Amino acid sequence: MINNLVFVILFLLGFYAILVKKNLIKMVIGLNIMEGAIFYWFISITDRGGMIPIINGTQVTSQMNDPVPQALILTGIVIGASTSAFLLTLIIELNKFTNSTNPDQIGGMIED
Amino acid sequence: MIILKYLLIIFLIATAYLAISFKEELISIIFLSIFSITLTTLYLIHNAPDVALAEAVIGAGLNTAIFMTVISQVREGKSIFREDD
Amino acid sequence: MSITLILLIIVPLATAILIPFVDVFSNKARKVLVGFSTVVEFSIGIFIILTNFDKIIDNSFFLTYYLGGWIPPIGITLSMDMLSLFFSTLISISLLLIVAYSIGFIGHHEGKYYVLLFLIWAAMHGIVLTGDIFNLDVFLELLLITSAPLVAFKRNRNGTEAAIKYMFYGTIGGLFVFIGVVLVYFNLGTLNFAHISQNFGSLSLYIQKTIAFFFLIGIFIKMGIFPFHFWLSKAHSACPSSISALLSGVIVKVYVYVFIRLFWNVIGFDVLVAAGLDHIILVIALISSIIGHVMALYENDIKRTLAYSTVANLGLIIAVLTINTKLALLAGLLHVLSHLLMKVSLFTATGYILQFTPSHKREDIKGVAYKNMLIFVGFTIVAGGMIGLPPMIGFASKWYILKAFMTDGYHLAAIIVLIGSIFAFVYYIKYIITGFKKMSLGPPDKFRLILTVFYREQVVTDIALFFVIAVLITGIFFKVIFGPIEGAVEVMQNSNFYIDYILNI
Amino acid sequence: MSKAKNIFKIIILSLLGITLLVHFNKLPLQFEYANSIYHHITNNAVKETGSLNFVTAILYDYRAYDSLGESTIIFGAVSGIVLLLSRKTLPVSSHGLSFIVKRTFGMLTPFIFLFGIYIISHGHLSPGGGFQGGVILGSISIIFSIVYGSEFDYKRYSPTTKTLLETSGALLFIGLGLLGIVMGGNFLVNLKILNSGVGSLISAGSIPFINIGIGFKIGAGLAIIFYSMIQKTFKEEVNL
Repeated sequence: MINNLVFVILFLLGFYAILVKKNLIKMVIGLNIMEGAIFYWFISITDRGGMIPIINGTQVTSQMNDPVPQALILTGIVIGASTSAFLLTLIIELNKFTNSTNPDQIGGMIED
Repeated sequence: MIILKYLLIIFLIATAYLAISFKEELISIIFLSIFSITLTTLYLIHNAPDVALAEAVIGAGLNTAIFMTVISQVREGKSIFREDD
Repeated sequence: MSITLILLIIVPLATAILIPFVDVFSNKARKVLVGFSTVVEFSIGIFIILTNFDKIIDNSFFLTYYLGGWIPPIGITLSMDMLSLFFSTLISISLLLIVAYSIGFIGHHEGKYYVLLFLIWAAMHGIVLTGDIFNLDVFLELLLITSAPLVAFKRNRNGTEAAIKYMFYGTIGGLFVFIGVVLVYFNLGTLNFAHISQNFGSLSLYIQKTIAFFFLIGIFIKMGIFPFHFWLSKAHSACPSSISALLSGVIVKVYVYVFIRLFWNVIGFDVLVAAGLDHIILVIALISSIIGHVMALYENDIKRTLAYSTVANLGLIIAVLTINTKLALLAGLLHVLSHLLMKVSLFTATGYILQFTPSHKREDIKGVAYKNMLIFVGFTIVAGGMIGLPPMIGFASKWYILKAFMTDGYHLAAIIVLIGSIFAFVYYIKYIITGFKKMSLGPPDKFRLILTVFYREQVVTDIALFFVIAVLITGIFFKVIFGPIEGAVEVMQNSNFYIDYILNI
Repeated sequence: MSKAKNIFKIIILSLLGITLLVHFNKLPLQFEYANSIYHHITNNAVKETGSLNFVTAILYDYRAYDSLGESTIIFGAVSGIVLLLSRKTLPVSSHGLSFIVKRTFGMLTPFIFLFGIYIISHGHLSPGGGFQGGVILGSISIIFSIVYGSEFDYKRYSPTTKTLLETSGALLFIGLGLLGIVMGGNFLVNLKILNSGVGSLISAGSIPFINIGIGFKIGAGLAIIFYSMIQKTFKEEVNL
């Protein structure tokens, strides 16, 4: 129950930053917070309170945490890092033309 | 361990909110990296060491470095204005 | 267990990785590599069709490939059935010609352009062939992050703005799809398409609706349907014409494939019907179609008009698919094919035309027909096809869409399609008339900076004309294409055929 | 006007939040394991792949194709960034930090490099793997261009060596995949080539080599990203 609450709060904080903030870099920060929220939510709901999924010694494999979500999230973190790195290069490029990082330069998110 | 977890969750939401609400970009980025570090410790509490290591290295390390370079260029503002080609 | 499936993905991937490697040594070798691997990739596609041509005829065509040797629910499986084959051949044909077109249009000095183009090719084949839901999400992300730099390829203000908006919308769409994957894994414990669709029914209806909702939102954001269509016209018009042909023609169709695969084979269309979502999707898609046509009417820039007509036609395809009768699915897939051919030919022709005009505005296209009459006549023919005039494929697909709507009693939808065609007629005629206006003294040719080299002009015009001829031929002999499309519809309608093949071997 | 717009957006978001919360609370509390692939992986991952760390077993053996897609995403991001930020102008060196920082990093860098190699090579034994170790190696080049100035970094690893490193990492990964086909298995099969007992350094078939391939690919890729980004900052100064 607490995990869903944390996820919803963080996810909407990030979404709010993207919709409302007047600075493109803040929007990318909001995006990172949304991604962090999803990853933490996925780990916390599939955490069975088991042990670390690495065998050193005689661990009983049935009491281990599920390794599959950890592998998915590892890939997700690297995807999130490369997308925000690329978005930030686009912001540098835009700054060369408009000398400001105001999302109104890109006509806002809702107008076309 | 449970108290630490709830404490960190409150800290997580606080850093996320602060990362968004500050006007100055530099402060937001510092809070974003604190957000990543709290996330790393939370992953450790949830017995997920690989994800914690990845989040620490990429979230706290790489993202902050890239955000800082972007800030240092964007804030200068005196970059050469190029006309559309 | 056919090796050709994995080769379809590895060959463009390896060329994309080798291009900077080869570029360090010699520029000449890169041109050879680009040409050679396009032909190899296309011939693999043809090889697959030829080797099991008999299976395609009697509808038992199915190829699988277990990556890493793991049996389906554990590892990742690649699977190709009639639906994937239909989309894979569409991708191979159009990509072969778009690479050739960009050799003429962009030229050879942009090494990184071809790296990204081949990565897009690998990502599209990766999406069309994959049988694993997280793998689908990874390749959707790969398709997004490799097409965004090409949107910003012109490095001017308009291109960078379009790319930023494209990336924001695409990443948020990707996040919603990832939430869907999380919910699927949390409730079912597996990631394989066949395994999910096998015991998707065991879930409570409430959770099925939530999963369907998240995948729907994610795909609609990426596809640019009504509430999220704000980025599509800017992104598809701010890039060089070869890329807007790729974006509007092919990448959007890959998202249609993902929509079909997810909601017919994996989640099952009856979940949408039970949740009452299919009528909502029909309404949203029709609104998106109207908005696309209306915005295209008010647009003054030729490429933005074509981008808005993509939004409109996409809404049409999704609307017709949600009726879910055999005829409707047939009409939808036929419209996917016809829209791809016509949109790519329109953009390739516009790319050639726009090098004579100072800007993309409508007034500047005045008298451009007399620069190269053949190309502009081709443009008019295909524009006629988009409206739905008889000899072109556009007429056949619109005819079947109307038939599908009428037989099922969706008269309002049929009227909307007709209104859309009338709007299309108006805004295409505006461009064609200005194109044919007599210019006393033609604009000085100082704008012809791109295609000065003779061979490049020849390549560009030939490919634009090839697509026009393709539109005409498929328009006349569209009965021939019905065979593979019916096979694809067959696969869509009974997904247990898909499950048996993957899980029971 | 914009205040009202913000309030409007906040209301919509909180409504969305409440519906999400209601939806998610209907989820079953305990993650039930009826037919989850988790059982198969935890029970016989050690037998099938030889790697003790199950997350690395999944990443580089059961779903190695995902990691191939993953490293292609980074390759796409790198070529996209270089395409946008590449300028033909002469790169100007950034003036590094103070002497003390330069001296301390002179001593620290070999240990960072050692730590990175440790994380990559012990991927299948302890937490970590190609991705995390690669980023650590990439951070060395980032530290060089901050502390010693990008010209020093240019001399140590010129962009061409970085491209060669990245491509060779990628080719190693794809080569191992194709080697699997040559040796009769499927693409990216786990070749049990040098299998000297579970738990030793070179033990989990082709997993350590895939780790090394991905490690160098990501390290070089991130170095290129950072170098082309930081290089832009100091071009302007020379013109003013």
